[in-house]
Order: sequence, then structure tokens, then C-alpha cells
Amino acid sequence: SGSDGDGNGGGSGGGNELPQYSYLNNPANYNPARHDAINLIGDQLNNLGLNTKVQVFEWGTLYTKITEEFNYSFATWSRGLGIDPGRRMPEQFHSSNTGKGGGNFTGYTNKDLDPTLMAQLQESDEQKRIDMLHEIQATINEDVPMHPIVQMPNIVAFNNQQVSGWTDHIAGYYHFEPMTNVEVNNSKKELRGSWAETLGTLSVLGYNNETKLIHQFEMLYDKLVRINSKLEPDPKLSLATDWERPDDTTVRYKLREGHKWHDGEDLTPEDVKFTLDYIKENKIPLYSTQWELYDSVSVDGQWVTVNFAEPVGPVHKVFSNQIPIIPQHKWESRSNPAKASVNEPVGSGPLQFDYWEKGSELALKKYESHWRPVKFNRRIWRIIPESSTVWSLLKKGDLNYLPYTRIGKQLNDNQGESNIGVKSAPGDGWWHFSQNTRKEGLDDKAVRQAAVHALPKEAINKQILYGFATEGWNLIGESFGKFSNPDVKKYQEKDGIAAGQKVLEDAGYSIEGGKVQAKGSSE
Amino acid sequence: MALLEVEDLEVYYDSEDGPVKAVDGVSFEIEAGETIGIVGESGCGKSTLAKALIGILPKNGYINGGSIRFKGEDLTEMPEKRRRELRWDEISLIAQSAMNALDPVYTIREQIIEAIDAHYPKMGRTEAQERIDEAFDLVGLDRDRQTDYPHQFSGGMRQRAMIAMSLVLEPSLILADEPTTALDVIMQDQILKRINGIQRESATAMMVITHDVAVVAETCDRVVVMYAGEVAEEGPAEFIFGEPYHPYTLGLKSAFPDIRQSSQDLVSIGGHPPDLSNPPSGCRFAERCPLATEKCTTEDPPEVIHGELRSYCHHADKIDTQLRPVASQAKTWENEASMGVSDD
Amino acid sequence: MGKLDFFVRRTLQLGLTLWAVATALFMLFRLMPGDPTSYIISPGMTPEVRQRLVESYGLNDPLWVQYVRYIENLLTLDLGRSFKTNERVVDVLVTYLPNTLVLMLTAFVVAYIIGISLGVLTGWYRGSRFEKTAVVTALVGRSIPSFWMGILVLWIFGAKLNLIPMSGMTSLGSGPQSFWGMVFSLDFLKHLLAPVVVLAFYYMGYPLLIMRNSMLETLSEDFIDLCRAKGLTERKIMFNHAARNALLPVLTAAAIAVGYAVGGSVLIETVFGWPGIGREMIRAVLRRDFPVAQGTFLVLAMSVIVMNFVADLLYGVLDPRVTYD
Amino acid sequence: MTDANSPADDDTLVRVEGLEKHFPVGTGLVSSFMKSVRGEEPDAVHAIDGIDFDLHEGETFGIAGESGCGKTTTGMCLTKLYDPTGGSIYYDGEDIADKSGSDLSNFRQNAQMIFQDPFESLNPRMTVYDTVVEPLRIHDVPNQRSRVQRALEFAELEPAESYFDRYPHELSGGQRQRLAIARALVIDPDFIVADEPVSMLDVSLRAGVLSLLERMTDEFGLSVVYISHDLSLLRHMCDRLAIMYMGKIVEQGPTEEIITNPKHPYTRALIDAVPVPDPTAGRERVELEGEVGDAINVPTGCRFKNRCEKYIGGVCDKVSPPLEQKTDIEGEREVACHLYESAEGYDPYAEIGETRPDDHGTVAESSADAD
Amino acid sequence: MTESMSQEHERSIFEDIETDEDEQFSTWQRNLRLWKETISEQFRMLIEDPMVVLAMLTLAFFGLIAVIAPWIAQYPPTERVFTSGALIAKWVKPSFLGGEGGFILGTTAQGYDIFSQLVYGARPALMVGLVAAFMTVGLGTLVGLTAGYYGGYVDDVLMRLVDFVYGLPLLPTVIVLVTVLGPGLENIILAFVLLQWRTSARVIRALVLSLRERSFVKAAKVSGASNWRIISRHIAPNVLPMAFLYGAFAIAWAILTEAGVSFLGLGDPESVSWGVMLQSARVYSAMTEGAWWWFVPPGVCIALVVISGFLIGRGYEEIVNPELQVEG
Ligand SMILES: Nc1ncnc2c1ncn2[C@@H]1O[C@H](COP(=O)(O)OP(=O)(O)OP(=O)(O)O)[C@@H](O)[C@H]1O
Ligand SMILES: Nc1ncnc2c1ncn2[C@@H]1O[C@H](COP(=O)(O)OP(=O)(O)OP(=O)(O)O)[C@@H](O)[C@H]1O
Ligand SMILES: [Mg+2]
Ligand SMILES: [Mg+2]
Ligand code: NI
Repeated sequence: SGSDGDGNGGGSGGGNELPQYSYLNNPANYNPARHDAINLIGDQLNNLGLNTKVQVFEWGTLYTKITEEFNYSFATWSRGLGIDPGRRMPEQFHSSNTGKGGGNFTGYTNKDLDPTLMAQLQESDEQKRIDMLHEIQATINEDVPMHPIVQMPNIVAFNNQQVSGWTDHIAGYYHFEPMTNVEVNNSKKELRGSWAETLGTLSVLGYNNETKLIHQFEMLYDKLVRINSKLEPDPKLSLATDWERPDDTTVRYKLREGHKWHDGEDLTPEDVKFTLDYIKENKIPLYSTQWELYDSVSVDGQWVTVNFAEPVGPVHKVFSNQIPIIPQHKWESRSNPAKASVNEPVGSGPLQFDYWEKGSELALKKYESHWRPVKFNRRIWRIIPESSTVWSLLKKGDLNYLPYTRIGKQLNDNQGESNIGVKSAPGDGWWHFSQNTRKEGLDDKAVRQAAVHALPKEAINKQILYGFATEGWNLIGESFGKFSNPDVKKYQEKDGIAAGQKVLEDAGYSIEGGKVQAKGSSE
Repeated sequence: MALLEVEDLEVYYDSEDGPVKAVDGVSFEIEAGETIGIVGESGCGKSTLAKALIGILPKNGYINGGSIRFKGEDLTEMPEKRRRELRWDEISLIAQSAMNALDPVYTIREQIIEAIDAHYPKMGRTEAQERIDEAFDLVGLDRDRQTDYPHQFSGGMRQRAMIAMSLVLEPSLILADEPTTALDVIMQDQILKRINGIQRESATAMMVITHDVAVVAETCDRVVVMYAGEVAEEGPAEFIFGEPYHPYTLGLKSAFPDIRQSSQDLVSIGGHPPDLSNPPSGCRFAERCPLATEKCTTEDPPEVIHGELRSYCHHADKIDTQLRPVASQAKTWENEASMGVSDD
Repeated sequence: MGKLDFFVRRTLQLGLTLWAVATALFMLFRLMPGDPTSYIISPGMTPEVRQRLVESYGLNDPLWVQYVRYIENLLTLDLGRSFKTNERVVDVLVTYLPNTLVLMLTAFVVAYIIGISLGVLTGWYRGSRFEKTAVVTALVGRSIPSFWMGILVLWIFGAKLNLIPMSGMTSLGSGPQSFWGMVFSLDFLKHLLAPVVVLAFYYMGYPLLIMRNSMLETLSEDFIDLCRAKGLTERKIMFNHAARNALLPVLTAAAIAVGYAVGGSVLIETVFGWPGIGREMIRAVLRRDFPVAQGTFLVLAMSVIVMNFVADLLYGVLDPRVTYD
Repeated sequence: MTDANSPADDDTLVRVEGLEKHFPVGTGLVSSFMKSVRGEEPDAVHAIDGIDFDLHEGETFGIAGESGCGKTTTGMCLTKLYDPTGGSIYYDGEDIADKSGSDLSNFRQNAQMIFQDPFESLNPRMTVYDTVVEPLRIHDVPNQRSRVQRALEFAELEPAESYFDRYPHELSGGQRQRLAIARALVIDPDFIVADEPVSMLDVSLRAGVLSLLERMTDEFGLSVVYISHDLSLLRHMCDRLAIMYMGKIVEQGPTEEIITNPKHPYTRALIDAVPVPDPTAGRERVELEGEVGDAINVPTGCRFKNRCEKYIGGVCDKVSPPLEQKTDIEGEREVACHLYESAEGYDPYAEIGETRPDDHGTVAESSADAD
Repeated sequence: MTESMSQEHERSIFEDIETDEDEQFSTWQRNLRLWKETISEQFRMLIEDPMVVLAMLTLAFFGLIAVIAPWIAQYPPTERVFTSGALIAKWVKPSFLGGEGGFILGTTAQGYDIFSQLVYGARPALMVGLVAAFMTVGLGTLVGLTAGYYGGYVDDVLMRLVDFVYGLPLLPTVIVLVTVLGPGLENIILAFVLLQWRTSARVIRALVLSLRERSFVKAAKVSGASNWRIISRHIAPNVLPMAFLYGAFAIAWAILTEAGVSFLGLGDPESVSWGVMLQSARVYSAMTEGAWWWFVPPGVCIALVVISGFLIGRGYEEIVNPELQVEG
């Protein structure tokens, strides 16, 4: 029921307190560190004078309450921007997207910003685009409907006796480039990782964009263009060896010659055309953002030409590296591709399907005739729900890397172990602190800013995240290089409470008995 | 030598209030082929006696003293293995309610065969089958119904099956513990007929336990009257039912209605049998006895012999004159009644 | 009257109960807070795509249409597809149910063999120290949360002593195997050991206590006395008569408990990383994957109901007194 | 004996007419469905199958018969524990089936029952006082305590106060049955159904309880229906006797006459089966083998025919003998047997189109008005 | 004279009865006394078994702990403790193992005092146990009584309902219900009750069916007792012991269920129960960290309370009905 967060407008003791705010928290087992952090922030907000109640909801409920019912005041979970920093900006902040289930759940509206949000996606001139993104960052950091608490790193923990040679990449260590660089040194030359949940499907068109499956498909399939660790399109990694943009709405790719599917069939430009047409025709939901972009696809020789309806700015980051190329001979007969059940996927990537013991493990083996082969024979993914078990196995060497490493005491303790290596690099994601601008009080920028002042970023990073993260200060963090605007408004964290209260007082709020009173309520 | 000689048998049960002296110094004999009846009120130790004889006392029951000599061997001193051999083969049992005494999950035939196998493992199937058929004939049951389960039989049939089972090894002694109590008159009559038939046809000795005076009267040669774990009186049936010398026997007899008599003053013996875990000293019947005197409560009653009758009473000499004439009047037996006899 | 009659009636009843369970499930999952669509759609999708997606799962139809379709599909054993993975629920069941059954049934058989035997002995030796110890042990087994014990066992014997494998049904990277091939491999047995011991310890108490009580009841029956009188050996009486009769209630209880065990496996499967149906169910419930949740739950419920049914039939076979009225 | 006030014609307290009680047998769906398709009656145990008798004021009426012949069922119907399937029971001239409200309450105060098993018939969680006072509380009768005390004293549970707080398990069997009697009496009923009240008691205790019952009738004019299979007891207790066989009364009349001179072959067998406590008596046994027939598929004709020594063929097979006075039996006796000739002119042979054979004395014409 | 009666017989033993002054001679006092006697007698019988006494003492001990929790716990159970600075005091070892800060059982990963949590954890455990047991048995008894006594269609409908509920596996259903209702102690209790009443309902119905045929019920009917009177005065008191028995078992089952559900993360987020403690110990991998002082004590406490419930139940069982079957 929805009355938890609002109501209570009357307050006590004559004054006119701001209402009680609800801060929705996930259960501890869902993500212990974040659970802790939210509790900590909750305390701070109360110290600030905002009457905040931290409420725990099981994830499904929590997500619905926030994104569909907007029945919350504060919310926190992880967000990733992906490889392109601007891609998700309209979704999160555009005033047209505040509806039920739309991405802009904070209800933030800024008509002045709206055009910029849209235009940056179509701008192919990089510098112009950077400027636009800088503007967006500055505005959002001023209005703070959403603010990064900490920038989360990509982390991989591994058994350093068996695995070496990791490359940092903003998308994570599962990405094509790190994965093809990593070296394995055990008797079977096997890379062995684990995941807490079962995989469910191996249909590249029918999954729900879950990390565990992205990890697999990234290596099973090739993409037209891949982005390297320097965030640049790299033909060495890509299926296309060359590409050109004759105009704003057209891209041409020259396909790699002589590449074959895992089953030995030739990979042809027709396969690429098939893939794109097929996805568009069948309106595959997962790639809806992509197929809405292009109009038509044509083939001439080794070249594939894609025509877009409207100009696309960062075309390789939002399009070329998003769509896995699938074999026509396998898919054309499938009637409802989004719901196809695929148990033995055939792709063209550096790893090919080996076996899948559902619920237990998935093995992919080296595809020898790839142009950029992996340096191990096989990669096994094991389903292990208990994280403590995972660590034990890693130390024993039964597992040798943890593709998904939670930050916590175990990571912190174990990184000191002689046979455990931990690598971390800045990632694209952060924990957001979102404020529902629909709520009384939170509709005022000043209150929001005060709340952001009060975020105990340092305590969270140092004490809960063991210093693995970096304190967040900007939506687009330093990991995005020049895309990040260093000059946005900074929020004080040393004694943030005092800073926050000052902002409130400056804006005309008073604080009585440790509680913020609504504007003009006290004489 | 009698078939079975019981001498001073004491069977106690352990209980929280000390031992329950369910059978306390009982002696009697059974000759081969003879039928002996044990009568007495509920709780006087009849079943306990039977269980002790066949050796199936419950865990808290034990033989405290005395001896049971069967064909000269003392059962109480016999190793368990030998005793087990004697059971059913020599002494078998017809239990009170065949309803519960037959295992519901096996057919009648299986249960009989099991008894045979336990003692004559080498007996051939055909011979065993012959014996079962014979036994079934003897009790008047249809041979075809051997493979029925107990629940498919009526009460009377079950009781007859029980008898057939007890006969199948041709034991020399059958203990029948209340063989007809759970049955109605017609069934009872049928069973009694079978029992009499067995007596006539085989030389099997039998011990019939019952509280039904009429049943004993009709089936037994000799009768032991038990009271509170002890023998009150013992002797041939015609004397016990004719001219008993124990007040309790007299009372019991008068308490029983006789269909041949149109009007009869029924008698109930006032009071209750004593608590067997703490029996009174002296004569245990004293409390309820119209003839009781001081002496009865202090001294154990002497054995008094009247012909073949053995009675245990201090006042056996006064029975003829004082009690017998008024024994059938109810008020004689009312609780506080005392006939004003004096010690000596 | 008559077995046929009994059968028909019980089958009707079975169908009715199943229908009721299915309906209740349907309602229950619709009542759950948290929109399932929030799991299948991502915020980047346009409203039109979102709509299409919702339609493709039939979630936009009126409830009763969804219900009718649901029941229709059930009748054709079509349990739908996972919202999350698009997998057919039937496939999910086929994949995970056998794993659960292997674990449960092994634990079950072990527990019941030990439990019943101990039950016979404790009943027979009532009042002895052995009886007290056995009964208290059984109670302790029932009282300790099994998941807690599982973790302790894993920690002590797995992590510290390195005696047992820590997770799953097979060793890492043991390759593809047929189900039965796996079940009869030594590797599998090693993995099976710890969860079976933990579960069996937990299950054992029930048959033990029932068997003991049932034995005590049977031992006080007159026919036991008669068996003694027949000169049977104590062993024969104990097993052929006392235990045989006392077994009846235990078997009914066992059949019902099998159904329970399948449902109660959730925790142990999680702890031991056993790829079983219980674990999948929890995942599905928490992720609002209705079709999988419904399907797995229905199978669990069905196993309970069917086992009840089997128990009835079994009783009829084992107890000649039962007439099918 | 309670012969003091011999029943006059109009002192009938309870009249039973054509009483039937059938218990449906739990048949399965399929077979009961098949039966209804074929238009057959569903299976039922014919526990009572049409019985008539009167209970006069102050009299003790005995019902005897083998186990399962319907004695208890009759008793239960009399006290309205069962609703009859057919026929009526008139108490005080009114059908008890129609009673409700205060009529019913009045009936409940006047009809009581004593059950066979004193261990079962007392609530183990109620004290003696609560047990006895309950009927008074239900009917809101004043002076409860004195009444309870009086009732207990009458039942020879003295001193009454010392029993008040005892529970049934603290009483002996005889005391329990006395308590049950006290409970039945405390409301001052008109008639009592005593269903084998002493069969569970030790012989030495029975007489006491029986004399209590006798005093009830003798001293307070209570009417008693006494149910037992023990004819010796019935002979002692009852003024009139009915012998039941498979749900029907086969012989009915003054006790003495029936016991000393039974007319129905079944009555004879029943009496002959009673053992005699006299080893010298040398009782003659009558062979009554076999079992009571199937109460579900009741045989046609006389129900006793299969076990009957005097079976006389066709008429026994086909015609169910009515309970009626016979010309060749004197006294107030009614017998249901084809051996005797109806005093009311009923001719069973007419029904099967035969004539009465000679050897039974009367040469019967095949007309209804034979004599 | 009994004028009111229609068919008058001349004499009555009650003819000359004198009117009683104190008619209702303090009925309720008498009843109270009888109740007291019954209860104290049963209690006496119960405590004859040393195991039962032990179990009772254990329960009493935890009951006491629950009551005086605020006085013995050093900290509120969900208040983060800090070391001298602003640092959260987490993963602190117990003081007896040399941990700093004097935490008897150390602190959790979130910086809560384990001992305080353990002490406060007795509250929800006992509450779940008692409330759930009471409600389960109450509901079960009600249904059992109604179905058993009225029989016929009522019985049929209720028993089909029981069959239906029996078709639901306990833990999974509780999990589903709790997700529907929302996590929380009261919802766990509710879900548990919604399922578990079935056992007591079935057993009590069977008992009522046999009681209904006992002749003392018939005797009451003959005396004109109403259905209500028969149920409340004759049948209910006789099923009460059985209801108590099932209550004792229900305590055990409820606590185990709560622990299991909490272990999966559906426990009450607002309060700390032992199950919730176990769950967080598991989430933060307390065992692999070697922090047994976090993981072991709550489990032991659960086991102790549960086994106490079982032992008392069994002890009572031997009194009420030595031949009874233990419930599963
Ligand atoms: N297992 C036992 N433990 C303790 N006392 C027992 C046991 N069995 C019997 N008794 C007591 O021993 C006494 C004799 O019992 P027994 O069964 O032999 O009497 P009975 O004459 O056969 O009575 P009934 O006619 O009722 O069968 C009784 O007081 C009884 O309570
Ligand atoms: N409630 C019932 N449901 C079905 N059948 C019943 C019921 N009560 C009695 N019967 C059947 O009705 C017949 C008559 O039973 P009833 O109890 O009246 O016999 P009875 O003469 O009292 O026998 P007994 O001497 O054994 O007490 C029996 O066949 C019995 O099985
Ligand atoms: Mg006996
Ligand atoms: Mg009867
Ligand atoms: Ni008389």
C-alpha cells in the first residue's frame, strides 16, 4: 500500500515539518553492501533533518514501487551507462519519459535540457557532442534528481597461479578484448568461473540482457565493430575490417573475409543483412533501441550498407557493437525468434559451445579458426549460489576466476592471499541516489542538494566497499575520459550535514528539533 | 503324577506403588484329560495365572515364587528356549477376544502354519494342511475359508478359528481365557459345544477361565474359585456348585441368575476386591464377608477339606448352619452386614 | 464398494484438488506485488515495444481470459514459457526435477530405512537407555534447522577438512553426461553424500517416532501375546508381526512425507548448490517469473497430492482390512 | 417383581408402530449411480424392519435377541437418538417425530437412556456433580443441588457430597453405572431405555445395579425398556418380553409364558442356548448353527428359515410371517411363525397360492375367512 | 410434585425436595477450582519426566531473556556500533577471543552487536512460536470440531478444503504467500497459519468423529442438550489435550519455518530474529570468515527452543494419549 512515504504532513509540535520520506532498500541477501550503504545514508538523512524511514522490500516489489508506482522518496541501486556515456541520458532525464515504466522515474522535467538530451545522440561531431554532454552533466549535478554515490569499479578476482594477463576495459573483464588476452596456466588450460544463478537460455535474441548471459554471448558471437580499452572502435577486434560513414545516416562495413561459423559454414555479408533484417522484422525486444535506428540494409560484395532513418551520432557505440551477428542458416527457419529455445548456439566468436549441463555448468571451448583466438582451451561456468563456497573453491584452485566479484570482506581479505589476484578498473556504473521529485519537499532543488550533501560517500567507500570504489561526483565519471565534465558542481562530503543544512537555511527552511520545517512555516 | 502341578505360585507385577500381587500363593493340579475351571471376579488374577503358565507375562510381570511343574519339569526353572518349545506344542491358548488375538494382516491359514513351522519346521506342507483341515472340521468351520483374513470372519467364527489353531499341534493342555465372554448366547453355546466336543474326542486337558459361573458349570470337571490372587476354594464342579464351603463361592453362586428359576433374589457382594498391590492381612475376603470376625483380618485362613473340596476359610464350620440358609438373600451380602459370629 | 469405485472417486477428487491448487496459484501470483513486466522490459524500450512484449505474454488480457487460457494450457500440459529466459517451463521441470528427486529419494530411503529400523528397536526396547538416546537424537535431528546444519557440514568437512566437495552434483568440468551415467558415477556419489546425510538426519526422526509409537501400540495388542504363546521366537514376533502391523501408519506417513520432502528441499538445494527444482522455484518466485513459479509449484503440489493418493492405495494393499468404502 | 399394577388397556405410554430404521451403506459413486440408473433402492442395513409394541406405564418391557438384531437401534429410536426411516413412535399419544421446541424438551425430560458401557457413557472430563446436574441445567429445573443429592443417594452413592468432585475414572465400574442411573433419574423421567446396563459389570456387582433398576419401576412407577441378550436376566427383570430376530420381533408376550413355553423356534433355540449354573443339570443343546443372515440383502419370507429346525418349505421361503396372535397359542402372546394359525384369519398360503397342509391340524380353505 | 409433566406417574423421589437457598452454590468458584486441579495435576504428570522439565526450563529461560532483553543487551539490535572514531565496528571478534570493544559475541559485518541481536532474537522467535501455535491450533480445532460434529456436507466441504491445503507444500507455499503479503513477521505467521491448521483440523476431526459416537454424547443428547452445549461442554474439553499437544508441535514448526523463510531473505526486515541473523551471517559468509560466533549461536538457540517444544509436546503426548502419532 502506498501511504508509507507521504502523509504525515502535519508533523508535530506546532511547526510544519516536511513529510516523512521513504528510502527503499533491497534485502541484505540481494546485495549486502548496498543494503548497508542505504542504511547508512538513511541515518545521515535523518541527521540532516529529513525524516527518513528506510524500508526493505524484496527486489521485485521495490523495483515496481519505484519505476511504476513512483511510491518512494529515495532510491538507490546500480546503474551502468554502457560503453557510450550519452546513450541513456534521454531515458533517464527526458521529460517525456516520466510515465509508468519509463526510465525517468525521478519525474525530473527540464524543458530546457530536453533538446540537448536528444540532440547529443544524433551528433556525429565528437567535440560538439562532448560539449552537449558536459552541459547535461552540469545541469543534472545542479538539479540532482539523481546523483552517483560511488563509481563502481569492474573487479575480477582470480587464482593468480592459474590465470594472468587481464586487460582493463570499461565494459568489464568479460569483454572481448580482456577475454582474448587472458592467459590460463593449468593442466587443462581451462578458465573456470562461477555464477550464482542458472543461465536459463542460450538464445541470443531471447534473453533479458542479464549480465550472466552477456558474458557468454560476448564470446560466442561477433559484432560488426568492437570498442577497445581506449574506447575506440578497433578493427582488430571487429568482424568488419573496415568501415566508413558516407553521410550522417549511412554506415558501410567491409566484412572480414574467410571467417566461418562454428559449424563450418561461411560467414557472409548476407548473414549480416539477414541478422539486421531479421531483428527488425521480428521486432526483437532486446534490440529495440537498435532496430528502431536503421531503415534498410544492403549488401554489395564484402560491403554491407546500413541506412538510418535519422542521424546517429556515436553509431559504433550505440549500434555496431550492440548487435550480435547470427547465422542465417540456423535462424531463418525459426518462427518466433524471441522465444526460440536454443540449447546449442552456433556463433562465430572466439569461443564455441561445448556442453551445457543445465543448472550446473556451461562450457565453451576455444574456436581455433577465429582471427583473434583465446589463449585457453575451454571456459567453464559453474552455478554456485553460495558466495562463501565460491571463495573457498577459488582459493583451492577449483575455480580460477570470479567473473562477478562482490565487494566485501571476503574480497578484501582474500586479495592478500598469495594465490589470489584481484584486478580492478573504473567501470561505467555507479550507485545512484535518486530523489522522487514528485514528493513534497523533494520538488525543491535545495532540499535535493542538501540531501546530496549529506551522502556519506567516504564512509560508504572506505568502510563498506573497502575502498574499491571511488566517490561519485558526476554522472559521467572519469572513466569516460574527455566525456566527463570536471567542472560540475561539487558536493561537500566532509561534514556534509552542516553543508546541507546551510543550503536548506539559505533556501528559507528552518530546522527545529533536528527536523527540517517546510518553508515559511516558522515565523 | 498330575499333568500340571502348580504350587504356591506367586506372580507379581512391578508398578509404581510396589508389586501388584496378582497371583499370590496359588496351588492346584490338573490331571491329563481333565477340564478345570477358574472362576472369580474381574482382576482376581485369572489371566495372570494363565499367562504365567504359558510363559507370556508382560515385561513388568515376573514369577516371584512357587513352581509350575508340567509333566514333571519345572517351567519356572527352564531355559527360555525349552519353554518356547513347550508353548503351543504342549500348552496352547485360546485367548479372550479372538477379535484382537489374530494378527489382522495374515490369513488364518498363514497364522496356523506359522505355529506349526515354529515347532515342526520339517513337517511337510501336505501334512500341515491335513492337520489344519482336521482342526477346521473339528470346530465346524468351512475348510475353504482358511485363506480368509480374520476380519472376514464373524466373532464366533474367529473364536472357532482360534480354537482350531490351539488344537493343531495336539497339545496336552489348552488354556482358554474367557473363550466366550465377548459372544452372545447363541455363539457362546456353539463354542461351548466345540469345547465339550474336544474334551470328548481327545484326551486334552483344559483350563477354562471365566467369570461366568454357568459356563464353568457346564464345561468343567473341577473348579478353582479365585479371590484376590488366592485360591478361595477348589474341588469338583458338582460340589462347588452344590455345597461350597467358602462364603465367597456362595455369594458368587447366588449372584448368578438362573434361567430355570422364575424368581430369585439376586445377590451382589458389597464392597470391592482389595487392592492387590497392598492386600490386607489375613483372609482377603474378610472385608466383604458376612461371617468375618477379628481373626479373619489377622490370620491367614486355614485349609479346610470337605471330601474332595478344599476351602480356605476360618469359619468353614459355620457355613452349613449360619450362611447357607440365608446365602440367597440379598441383605445377607450388604456391605456392613455381619452375622455376628465370634471367634471360636 | 469395490476398488473401481474407490479409484474413480479418488481420481475425481485428485483432479478437483489439482484444479483448486492451480486456481489458487493463478490468483496468488496475480496478487503478488511487483509487475512481472518490470522484469522483462528494460527502461530503454519505447512504450510500443513494451506493449508488444506485454501482449506477447498475454499479460494485458482480462484476468479471466488469462485464467481460461491458463487452465486450457494446463490440460494440454503446456505450462508456458519463462518470462525471463523464454525457456519452456516443461523443459525447466525436465531439467531440474530429476536432480531433486535423486537427492530427495536417496535421503528419504536412507532416512526411512534407518528411521524405521530404529523405530522398531526403540519400540521393542521401550524404557531402555538406547530408546532414550535414539528418541532424543531423532528429536534433535528434527529440531536443528537443516540449512544451518548443511552450512556447518560444508564448512567443517568441505572447507576445513577438505573431505567433501563443496557444491553441485558433479565435479567442475566433468563434462557432459547422461543423467543415469552421472547418477552412477563415483563422483556423483561423493557429491551426494553430504546433502543426503544432512537431509536424512532431518527426515529420520519422523519415521522413527511414528514407528516407535506404532510399535508400542501394536505391542499392546492381544495378538502379540498370542504369538508368544505360539512359541515364536522374539525376532519373528518383532519383525513378522509387530513391525509388520506397525508399519502401516508409517508407510502412509512416508508417502505423504515424500511429497513434503520434494517441497522442503528448497533450503538444502540452495546451500549445497544442488541444481534442483526447489531452488528454481524460489528464484522464479523472487523474480516474478510467473510461468516457472507456477509450473514448479504445481509440480511440487502435484507430487504431494499424488503421494497422498498413492498412500491411500498402498494402505489398501498392505492392510487387508481396508475395504474401499 | 413388578406385578403390582398390571397394565390396563389405556395406560400405554409409548406405542411403536411399524418402526423401521435403515442405515445407508457407504456405497461408491459408481455403483450407487448404476443402481439409480436401474431404479433400484440404494443399499442399506435393515437394522429394524417394521416392529410394533406398546410400553405400558410402570411396566418393564424386555427386548432380547442375538447380537446385531437391532435391539440397540430400537432403543435409540425410542429416545429419538435416531430418526426412524419408517413407522412412528407415539409418546403420550403424539408422534415424537413431530416434536420440537417445548414439546421436544418435555419429551427429553421424560425419556432417558442408560448405556451398556459405563466407561463410555460418562464424560471423562466432568465430575460426578456436573454429570448429574447437566440435565437439570439444560431444562432449567430448580433445586438442582438437592435433586442431585437425592438422585445420587437413590443410586446408593452415599454420602453424595463425597462423590461430587470425583471424576469417572476415580469410580469403580458398578459405581459408574450407578452414576449413569442417577443422571437418568435426576430429571424424573417417565420411561428409561436400559441398553444392556449390566453386561459390562462383574457378576458380583450386577445384582446391585439390577435391584436399583427394579426399585425404579417398583417404587416410582417408571417404565423401562430393558435390552439384553441375557434371557436369565430378562426373566428376572421383565413383565413382558419381545424376542427380536434380524430387525423383526418374532415373539412377544408375558415373560414367564415365553421363557417357560417358547413357541417360535428361534425363541426356543435362544432359551436353550442359555447355560445353566448347575453341573448336574445336563442341559440339552439345541443345534442352532449358522449365522444371522445378511442385513443388507434381506432374504424373502421368514428370516429365520435357514436356521430353523421346523422349516416347512415354500411358505417359509416366500411369505414373511406377521407378528400376530395365534389360535393355537393361549395367552397374550404374539408369534411370527407359519407353524401356528393366525387368530386374525390371515392365511399366508393364500399369498403363494397353496393350501395349508394337513399335518398342522386345521384344514384350511383357500379363502380368507377360513375359520 | 412434577406437575409440569404430561404423563404423570404418581410417585417421585423428588416429591418432597426442599427449596434450596444457595441454588447456584458458587458454580464458577467450583469450576475454577476444578480447572486448577486438572491443570496442576497434568502439570505434575508432565514434570515427572526430567526431559520435559529441562525443556520447560529452557523455554522459560528464553522467555525471560525475551522479556529482559533491553536490560541485558548492550545495544539496540539494529543500531550500528562505532569504534572510537567514526569507523563502523564490524567483524569484531568476541571479547573472549580478544576482540576489542568488549562485544561478548563480537559484531556483524554491518556493525551490529551479535549478542544483543541474539538476545532480542528471542522475542520474535517466541512470538512466532506462540502466536502461530495459538492461531494454528485455534483454527484447526474450530474446523475440526465443526466438521467432525456436524458431519455431512459441512464435513465434506471442510475436509475437501483440508485436502486442498494438504496439497500445498509447506515451505514453498509460505514463501509464495510471504512474497505476496510482503516480508514481515506477521505475514510469516499468517502464511504459516493458513497452511498448518490442516494437521490439527484433521486430527481433531477424527477425534471428534469418535467422540461423537461415544455414549456420553448420546446421553447428553437424550437429556436434551443442544448442539452447542454438546460441542462446548462434552466434545471440546475432550479434544483440548490434543489441541494443546498440537500447539506444542506447532511452536516448533512455526519457529523452524520462520527460520527457513528468513534464511531465504524473506524475514522481517525491521526486526532481528534468529532466522534473520542466520541469513545475514550467510549473506556475509560468516562461516568462511571463520566467524562462527555469528553463525553458530542463533542456530543453537533455534534448535534449543524447537527441541523444547517437541519435548514438551511429547511429554504431554504420553499423558494424553500414549498411542498417538507424532505429527509431521
Ligand atoms: N501388566 C500389568 N501391570 C500391572 N498390573 C497388572 C498388569 N496386568 C494385570 N495387572 C493387575 O493384576 C491383577 C490381576 O489381573 P488379571 O488380568 O490377571 O485379572 P483377571 O482375573 O484376568 O481379570 P478379568 O476378569 O478382568 O480379565 C489386576 O489387579 C490387574 O490390575
Ligand atoms: N450407525 C449405524 N450405521 C450402520 N449400521 C448400523 C448402525 N448402527 C447399527 N447398525 C447395524 O444395524 C444392525 C443392528 O444393530 P444394533 O446395534 O441395533 O444391534 P444390537 O441388537 O444392539 O446388537 P448387540 O447385541 O451386538 O448390541 C447391525 O447389523 C448393525 O451393524
Ligand atoms: Mg482376564
Ligand atoms: Mg446393542
Ligand atoms: Ni423383581
